[in-house]
Amino acid sequence: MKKIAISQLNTLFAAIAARKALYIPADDGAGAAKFTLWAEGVQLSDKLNTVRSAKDLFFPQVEQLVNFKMEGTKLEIIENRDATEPFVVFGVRACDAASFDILDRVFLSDPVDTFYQTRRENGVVITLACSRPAETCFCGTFGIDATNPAGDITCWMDGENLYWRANTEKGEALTATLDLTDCDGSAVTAQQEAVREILRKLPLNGLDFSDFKDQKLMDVFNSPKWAALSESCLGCGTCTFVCPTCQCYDVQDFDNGREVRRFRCWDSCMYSDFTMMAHGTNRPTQKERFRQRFMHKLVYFPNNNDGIFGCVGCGRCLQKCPIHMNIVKVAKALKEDM
Amino acid sequence: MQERLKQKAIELLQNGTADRILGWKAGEFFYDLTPAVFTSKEQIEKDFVFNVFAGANLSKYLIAESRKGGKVAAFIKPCDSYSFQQLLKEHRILRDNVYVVGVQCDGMCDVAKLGCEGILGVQEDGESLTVDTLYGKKTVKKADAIADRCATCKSKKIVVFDELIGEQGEETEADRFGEVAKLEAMTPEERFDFWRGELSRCIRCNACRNVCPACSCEKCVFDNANSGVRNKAAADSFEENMFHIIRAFHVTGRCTDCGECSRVCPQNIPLHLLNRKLIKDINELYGPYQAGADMDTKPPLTNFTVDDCEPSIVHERGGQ
Amino acid sequence: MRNDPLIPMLGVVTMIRTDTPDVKTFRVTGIDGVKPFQHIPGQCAMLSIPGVGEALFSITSSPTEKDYLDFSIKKCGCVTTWLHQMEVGQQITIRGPYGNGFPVDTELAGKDLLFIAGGIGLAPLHSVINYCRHYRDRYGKIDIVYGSRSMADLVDFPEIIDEWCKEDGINVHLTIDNPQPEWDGHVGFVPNYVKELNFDTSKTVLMCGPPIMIKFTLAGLMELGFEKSQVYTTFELKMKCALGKCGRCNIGDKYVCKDGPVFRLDQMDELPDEY
Amino acid sequence: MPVNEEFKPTIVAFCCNWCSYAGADLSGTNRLQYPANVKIIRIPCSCRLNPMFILRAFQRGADGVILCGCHPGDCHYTTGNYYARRRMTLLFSMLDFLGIERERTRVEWVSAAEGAKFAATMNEFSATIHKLGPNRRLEDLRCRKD
Repeated sequence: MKKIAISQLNTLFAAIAARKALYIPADDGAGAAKFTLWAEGVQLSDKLNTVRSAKDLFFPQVEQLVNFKMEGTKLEIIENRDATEPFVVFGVRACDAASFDILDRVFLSDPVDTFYQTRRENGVVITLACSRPAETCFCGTFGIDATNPAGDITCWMDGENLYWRANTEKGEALTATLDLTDCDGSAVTAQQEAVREILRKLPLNGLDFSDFKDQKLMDVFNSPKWAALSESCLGCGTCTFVCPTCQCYDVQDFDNGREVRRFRCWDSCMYSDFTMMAHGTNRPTQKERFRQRFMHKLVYFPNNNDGIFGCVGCGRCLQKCPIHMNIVKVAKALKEDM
Repeated sequence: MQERLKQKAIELLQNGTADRILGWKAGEFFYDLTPAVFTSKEQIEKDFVFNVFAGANLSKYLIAESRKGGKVAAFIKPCDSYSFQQLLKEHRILRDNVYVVGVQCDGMCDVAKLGCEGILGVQEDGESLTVDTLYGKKTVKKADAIADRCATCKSKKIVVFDELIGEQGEETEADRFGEVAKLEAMTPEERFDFWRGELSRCIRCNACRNVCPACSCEKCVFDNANSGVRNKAAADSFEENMFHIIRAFHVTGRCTDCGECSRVCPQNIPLHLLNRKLIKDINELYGPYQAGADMDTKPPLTNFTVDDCEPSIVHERGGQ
Repeated sequence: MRNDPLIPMLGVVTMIRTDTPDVKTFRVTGIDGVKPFQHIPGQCAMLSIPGVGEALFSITSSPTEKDYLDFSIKKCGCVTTWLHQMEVGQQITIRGPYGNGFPVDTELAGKDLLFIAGGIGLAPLHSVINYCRHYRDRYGKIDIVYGSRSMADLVDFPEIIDEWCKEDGINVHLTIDNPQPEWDGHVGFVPNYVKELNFDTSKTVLMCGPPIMIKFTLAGLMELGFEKSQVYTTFELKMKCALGKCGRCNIGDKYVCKDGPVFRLDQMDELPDEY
Repeated sequence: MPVNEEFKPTIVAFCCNWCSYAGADLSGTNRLQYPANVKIIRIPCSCRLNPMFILRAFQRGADGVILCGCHPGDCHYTTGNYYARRRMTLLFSMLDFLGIERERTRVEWVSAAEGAKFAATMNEFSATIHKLGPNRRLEDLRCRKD
């Protein structure tokens, strides 16, 4: 365990940023936290978490894939993927750190998505343990310890110090370049105990999804609850886009008159044209689209991935859904019938 | 108030006035109400809620609800009633299938304005809210937690209803255009920087569009592959600008200024300012007009006079 | 730079054959004239025209064709309309092969096979049929039931008449929906025809066609005493990546692009009815 | 914004079929000069101009966009240009509100007989845009030529 005084935080950021691009949660124009490229003057946000999750840095909303030039019948493929430089992201919470396991299972499974893979290899994740969880937090449901997050390096922060523990080779390598003081783990242990006390008092503590594992896929799918749950869904993509584990994407072409740029961008299963084909769509109403999102997180994904749910309990959808419908309400309603 | 609404809902179901009730359903916390349809007394008793966080405008749901057969009763607040009447004017809601219960409103609160972390519960007592949190209790004056859009409420008048709960109100004198005027006073460079800062946060989740009662197209131009402008994400800052310019323009003269767009924006972009700018322009250039205020007045963009100002007025009057 | 599966390679269209008023068959090779990749019957490939879009098509030619890939494509959307307007020599992009394909060397080996196709549904089965014809000794009797709206809509009509019908051990049963003066064959819908033909239930069925045909034909097969586990079908949903990642073709815990497009009907019973 | 000596502004002129397009024609047959970088797009009536057209012109490289229609009262369809006038006023006002230079957009009424006015308008508009410099606030970087 190592430490550095909070007053030295900017020196630490400057030392990291001297070698690699550093992203830290900083307040944006609306006062919400956002992973921001650190430069002198960028202050660490005191918000619990960012609105957009850390997935943005590994799987950006828009990503250039390839260019094409077309002349008559001739076609040319021009590889021009966005350059990815080595970077460090500081202040990732335990939930977002756990979301990388889920994204890895999608993008790093065969065939490997090299765009994501490159960013994963280039990125060093420094997590920050939570000290003031919110009422919307439920990472404990998925066995995530908010006081001991994963990542290449784990940090804890109290009023005086930032405590630092490297977990991986990548983390060790970064640590070796920094000027940190050795220390014992007693302050961290004390903080962890205090925070665990708060975590036990969270209103969503005790929320249990394990019932879904014993259910037949078709029983959940055919639940009569879906109609009422989805009734007021606006069909917007807020939940999808703030979700650290949603990874559906669309591939689109943009023709600027001289060349065609093929890019991919986030997509949402909540959108009406997500599965639209020339002859129609197989999910014609919002009920089917809404059901798809939650079935995927609660049933389909675990079925294919050793029982791991496609949710990390970050609570972003609880905060941001315009009509306050979310995975907690859905799971609770469905469980009434189990 | 909540009890009066509940009783009314049950009464309307029982006396056969309505088959379904459109209202708000309790959530996990005090503040996360979900619009919901109730069909039984039991459901209403268990889940129906009306409190200072019942901000969602229910009128847009009535486009679909009024077509589902049977009759639906909906609780409509003053600002919602403007949206409702505007939708009636555009023939989007089947009026005969809707029973409107007008509900007077003292302004809704914005949970972010409570300034509390780890909210466990909120108690409403008179003019203050007592917030119980993981990190202690806090008392907040309701007036301090009121949503921005309600602080500049245009009208407490319920413009269309079948019956009323609470008093009928009047149009207010609130200054809705102060923020717009502040922006108008800036230089174009400053305005450009301001809007770039705001719009660059947009994640194109479409929440503003999908919640907007004026955005009721069956197929939005931005979803239409044949429109040439379909996009799912802003791949360039131009597309961020275009989406919001066109969206604001498409609701010009139809936007009732309900403020839902800004309420639902996950990135807190003050989208209502674009709409208010257009409302302000319409009022100044073509005479006062309030969308949804009545069924008869011609909307400004489907109307004209031969003496209308020329577009060059934008150059002549400068920033305004 | 890494080679990403989303980045396609160039292909060139070397032949275009008009099969029916709305179906054309396109022969594609790499720009070096070599077949772009090997495949299993029933597998698909992503074809794209930059600026228009990318779409998934089943490969119609048999893997035993050494030099090219064929695609029989019906004109119905943006990409297919563009393809139909294209001329020989046009370069396009191609990536693949995708999907599981039919289990031609395992579960189907040694079996009597019954192919049932409707309209453009012949496209994915065409590859299997020609594969089986090439390795004729590996399979038992082959029956082919093929129906379409009219005579003009039968895809590959010359090949069917001149080659398949003349081959020993292959019985071809053609049908069209409505009578036509120049047609002396069977008239009627595929499901009824299958019932009339009263097939022996020892056969393994490979079926592809419009959903409504599948539904009624399946009911007919059940009546004849077939089990769902004897019936294979192939179908498509909207796809963007074809790699099992973009999430579009997900039904239940399966991805059609990766776990499909070929499913045995008893497996499909465990999936939501969202196709 | 620095004025580039080499900068030749691209102007998109949407012209009503009945008046302004004929006016442009007349200016051509009268051999009046106006910049070659004025690209004329003929529309059936000034009222046909969808605001999206203006934005897409800027996206794809226009530095200024001008709408030319029949004089108020002279619309071939009686009232089309009155509606266009309101729409463009509000659209231009909003673009201005967003900080887009208000000089980049303009409406002029040009009749079929006003060939000289058409040429003069284009010359003057082009000079204004030239002074203003290239469009940077409403351009799409993916469409930039350099």
